[in-house]
Amino acid sequence: MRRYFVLGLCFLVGGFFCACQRGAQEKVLTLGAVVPLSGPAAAPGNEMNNAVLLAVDEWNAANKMGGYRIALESKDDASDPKQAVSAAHALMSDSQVVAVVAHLNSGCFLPASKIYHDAGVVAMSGATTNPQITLQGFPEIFRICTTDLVQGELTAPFIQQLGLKRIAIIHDKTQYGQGLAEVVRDAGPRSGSEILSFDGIDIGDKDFRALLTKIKDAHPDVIYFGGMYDEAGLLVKQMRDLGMQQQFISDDGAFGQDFIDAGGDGTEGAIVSMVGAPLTDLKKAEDFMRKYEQRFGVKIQNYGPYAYDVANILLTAISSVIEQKGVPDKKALIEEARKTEYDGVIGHTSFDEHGDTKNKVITFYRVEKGKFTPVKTVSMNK
Amino acid sequence: MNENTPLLQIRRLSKSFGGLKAVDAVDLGVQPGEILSIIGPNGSGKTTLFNVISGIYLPDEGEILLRSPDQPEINLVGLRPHQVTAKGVGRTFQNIRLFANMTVLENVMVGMHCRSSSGALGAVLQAKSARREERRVVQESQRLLALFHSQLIPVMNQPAKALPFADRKRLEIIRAIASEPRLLLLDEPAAGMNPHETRAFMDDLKRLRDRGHTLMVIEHDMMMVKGLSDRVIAFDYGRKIAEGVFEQVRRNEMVIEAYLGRKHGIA
Amino acid sequence: MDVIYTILLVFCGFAIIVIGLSLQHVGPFLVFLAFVTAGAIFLSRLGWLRNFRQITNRNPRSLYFALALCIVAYPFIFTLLKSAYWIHVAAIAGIYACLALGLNITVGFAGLLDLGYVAFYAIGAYSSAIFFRHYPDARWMFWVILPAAALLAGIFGLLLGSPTLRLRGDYLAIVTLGFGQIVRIIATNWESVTNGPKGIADIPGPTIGRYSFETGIPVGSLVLPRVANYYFLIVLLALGIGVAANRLNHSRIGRAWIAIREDELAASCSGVNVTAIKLLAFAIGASFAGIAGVVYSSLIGFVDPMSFTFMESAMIVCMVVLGGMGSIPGVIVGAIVLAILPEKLREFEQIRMLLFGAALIAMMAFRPEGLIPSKRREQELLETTDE
Amino acid sequence: MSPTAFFQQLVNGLTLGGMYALVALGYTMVYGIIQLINFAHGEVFMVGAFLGLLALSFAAQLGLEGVAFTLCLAFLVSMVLTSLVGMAIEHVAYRPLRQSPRITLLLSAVGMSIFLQNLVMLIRSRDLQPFPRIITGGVNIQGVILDYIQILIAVASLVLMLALDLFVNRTRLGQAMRAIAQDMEAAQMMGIDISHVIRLTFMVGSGLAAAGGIMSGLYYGGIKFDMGFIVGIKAFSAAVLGGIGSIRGAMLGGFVLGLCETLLVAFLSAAGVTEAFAYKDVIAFAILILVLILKPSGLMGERIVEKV
Repeated sequence: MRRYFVLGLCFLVGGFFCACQRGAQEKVLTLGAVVPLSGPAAAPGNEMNNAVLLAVDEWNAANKMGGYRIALESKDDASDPKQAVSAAHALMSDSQVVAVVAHLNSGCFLPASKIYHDAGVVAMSGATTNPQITLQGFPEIFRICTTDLVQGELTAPFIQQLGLKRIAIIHDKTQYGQGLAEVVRDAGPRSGSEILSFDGIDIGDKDFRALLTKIKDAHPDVIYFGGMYDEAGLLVKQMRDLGMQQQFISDDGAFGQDFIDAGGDGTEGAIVSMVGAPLTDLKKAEDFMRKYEQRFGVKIQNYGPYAYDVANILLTAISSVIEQKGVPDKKALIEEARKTEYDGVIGHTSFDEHGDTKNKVITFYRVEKGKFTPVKTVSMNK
Repeated sequence: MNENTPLLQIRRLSKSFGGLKAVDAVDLGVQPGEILSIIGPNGSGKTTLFNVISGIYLPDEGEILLRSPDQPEINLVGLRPHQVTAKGVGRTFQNIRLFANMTVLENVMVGMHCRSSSGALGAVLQAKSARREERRVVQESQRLLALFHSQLIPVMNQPAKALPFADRKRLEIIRAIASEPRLLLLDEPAAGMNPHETRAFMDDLKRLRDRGHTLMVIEHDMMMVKGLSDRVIAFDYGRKIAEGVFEQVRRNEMVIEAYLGRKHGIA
Repeated sequence: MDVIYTILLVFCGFAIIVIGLSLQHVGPFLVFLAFVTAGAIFLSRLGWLRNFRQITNRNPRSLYFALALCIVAYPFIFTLLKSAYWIHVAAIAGIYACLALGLNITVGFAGLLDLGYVAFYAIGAYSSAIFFRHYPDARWMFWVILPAAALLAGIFGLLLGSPTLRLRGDYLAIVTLGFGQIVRIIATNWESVTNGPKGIADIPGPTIGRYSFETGIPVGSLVLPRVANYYFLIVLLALGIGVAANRLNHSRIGRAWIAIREDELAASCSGVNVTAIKLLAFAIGASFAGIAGVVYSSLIGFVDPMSFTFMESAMIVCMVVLGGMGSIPGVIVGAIVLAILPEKLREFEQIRMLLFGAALIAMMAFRPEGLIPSKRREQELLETTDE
Repeated sequence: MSPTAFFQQLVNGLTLGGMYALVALGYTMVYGIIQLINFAHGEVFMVGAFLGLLALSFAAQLGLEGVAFTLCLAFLVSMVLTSLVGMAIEHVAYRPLRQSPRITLLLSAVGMSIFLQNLVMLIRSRDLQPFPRIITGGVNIQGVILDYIQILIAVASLVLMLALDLFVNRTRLGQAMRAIAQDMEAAQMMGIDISHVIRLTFMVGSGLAAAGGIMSGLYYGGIKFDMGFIVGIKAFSAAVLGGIGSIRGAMLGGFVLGLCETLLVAFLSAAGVTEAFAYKDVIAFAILILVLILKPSGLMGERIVEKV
């Protein structure tokens, strides 16, 4: 019996110490980040989170926030709409959260954006590409990446310029992959290409031979895949096994070392598009990538630069609000964010009336000797 | 419908498994109000006959006609077990099959399933008719539990698996009676009981007959068969080999041969 | 005196839950959790838990009264704590409670393992999403869709059940699993209706007359957040479903379910129409999931096929098993615990499913009856002798 | 569809079928003996593939040379280790529950399946793991490509299945297995160590699944922690199609299912059905449900009569 009393006492004391851990009060503002830290897209999500962390630490070190310390509150949406809404509620319940670095998946940002809107808190995404998100008319919602519409519209003429006419399209039946593939399908004929087929595969499936055999039979010039790196890698591998030497083109979901790892030698010569200018073009980008690698010991794969820019854009806007008003006023922040003119890792960012970036640039990369080499940068800017 | 019309009339009933004829062109009738015992060595097709009657197996051919109050005859062939039960044929199993984790009372209440009608909606809305019926079922079940002495009443809210062996046998019979069968098929009711229990049990079964149930009993215990049966039918190799009162059947050459083995007949 | 004890006990439990939820960081929460668990073990060693139980059993009225009070107070407390989040989580937990109650009917009562249960949930969610996609302004129709979706899901339950219920239990498990996959594949591919993988967004909240679920609830000077509407709705629905399940459990139908679970052949020979009764279990379980699906789609405002994977089914199965198959309070507690714990323990998100798998095996080996086993038999004893 | 494409699809389907058949054998053997669907069997297939990958990369680190040698080594190591995993699964998730209701066993199996999947995910990675391509190239017959790896899969699966058939029909242990399948109690009376035979059954089935897993890795070029789920369901469908409990039935069912899946979708697509490939998985489930309704005993199974 006595044993239990002692045990209980230990817990009581422990709990008391934990409660006392809260340090002295200082002026704190919180930046929220909701990205998938677990689930199928945990890898890019964690990269984004790390990039935001890097930005926050730099700002804190520079101490330019009018006496405020910046705290980062990271939440996990696990790429699941339900958890995204939960996480958004959790952040919005914390009155110190001034702005949010939002979501990787459109399926998460769509339902969660309503909650940011209700709370009047700016949410800015660096990776969601569904056009619908910014069309809801919420002034708090921004994004700095181009939409599926831009990437798809720019891909079709690029294929045409390569001298390839007959396109077979495959997509992975996800919001992202299929959305993009549909734009390419619709834009292709306008730039004079012929769409031979349009087929979906299941994520997680490994056997694409039956589908590829069918496509091979139609003799396309090029195979376009809308989807992520794992399936892209397997597809290109199995294409080569079946003796298909056609050009393989994919999207930013396949941009990253994972694609080359998964596809092996087959990826040589494959082309993928990535939103934004080539990172190595920009001095800032080089700088960022070096810092990231130093801090986290891994190389940037895909969306880190976007998250880093989002964090910097938000923090810049917050600091100028604090300069004007003395406090991080959320309402003023919306106006301030709208006026953004920022030169960052991914290039210049400014927003149109929907909150979409005006920087509508994508770059095509070719895999050469196991590395991505920029081939061409195209833009929709006037 | 005269008094001599059998309650159950089986005609040319056959059931085989692969090459084995478990029941082979059997004809038999069961008179209302009698206790008919089925005897025969192991594997002679007695239990299969019960399974065919109660709808568990579909016979290969033949018919099973049950006399019924509202219509002359119903052919039980092709009906599923619960339909057969609803028509008025209840049964027990050789190896007791109670709902072990349900209470004694609930076991009996399940037996009344086909004699009650309230559905899911009635239960959810607690309709008056459903509540009334539920009360009736509880009362009726308790009354049935008192049928064999009263030892089941005090334990009626304990799980059935907690009962001693003989009481489990009794409970299974009560569950079968709860469906108000006119014909009750009992598969070795006394198996596993000691002679003392068997004697008490025999009286219980006779009380059932007096209550108006017709009994068809598979039994190995000859003392029980003798003391209980109005009529005896002997089976061997799926065929009926003898029929009559106990003494008659016991003296039948073929029955003796079946029981003692045919070796000395051949060798 | 007992009445006061009961009410105090419930309030203490509620206070512990509220404190636990409002601890923001995982460290203090874990300490708190360990503390509470140690306390519970300590009390049970002293035999107090049994005393508590006896006291509350003697005063069901005051128990229910206190519980109701806590449930109503919950959103107010968290509004004062400025945390719409926990109200939202409670609403999600309520949805899971409905799902677990529904699955409990097929798995717990009738003993039919349904591994594709999420399909019916999806059918409910999609029927509301598809309707509002075409008629976004007919928001009051929510109240029509709710029962209609239950009916529709029930019909699908019958459709799936009728060819497969003659199968043995384990075949059934795999066929239902396949059915769950088929529903997801169809939702992904039938784009003209379901909008495919892009999902259906902007599903509006319901209205009652002038009152809209899109606005907060003003109570005096306090305004409860928007989610509180859903919280109250789902509490009412879960309550209704719980009561319905309880009444079914104690009815002729419920007894037949248990009977076929115990011994199908004997049940059949006792006059139970096995196929019909199994189908009924399937259909009723499915219709509960349909209701949960409709509320889910309005609460989240977005429906896509990826929300209805096998893991979601497995999660609901875990809730039922953890709580105790066949036990109504058990599965409700199971659902609430498994819905809230992941929110509290986000740090362990990665190993969540691993722990679920291990817990499932361990539960089956050591405590297959669940944390709060079905007290069916005891209760029945009291009730029937009273009458 | 051109003839070339048709024959190519035929080859694709047969290869797929070979893999299904290897996994289906595990289901059917366990089912034959203890009437239990080993729900975690798909995961065993996945574990086998990962252990094979581990063995291959280990061999590469040691600098072992020779394709045939390393491959045999990988198969051996993975099959042995996976059969131990199978044994462990039986020991942890099934043995303590042998007297329990069926649903308890099933749930335990589902738990084991979730556990294994997440364990491998946490230990390795969530991402696709590239599988070394140690067998490349193939023969081109009039435009139909027949990879060496496909030939290997066909040969290896046939050899393994024949070996199994011989094992079950010709050895004492095989005889014991068949005896238990017929009547467990009687077999026990005859002095057969039931536990031992059940353990062995799990081991043999798991070993075969491991072989299937490695082949799948070699063939597709990548393995992933969740690869066992869908293959498991399909292999189970194949086992049911062939007649669950029958070893030859499982082989036949595997090949039939692989062919059906590939050819049916290809024909549908050629006939102008859009998105036919997206419904590939539905075909396996449809076959499963149809077989269960129309002919539950499968193509080669025996009629099951419940003992009353």
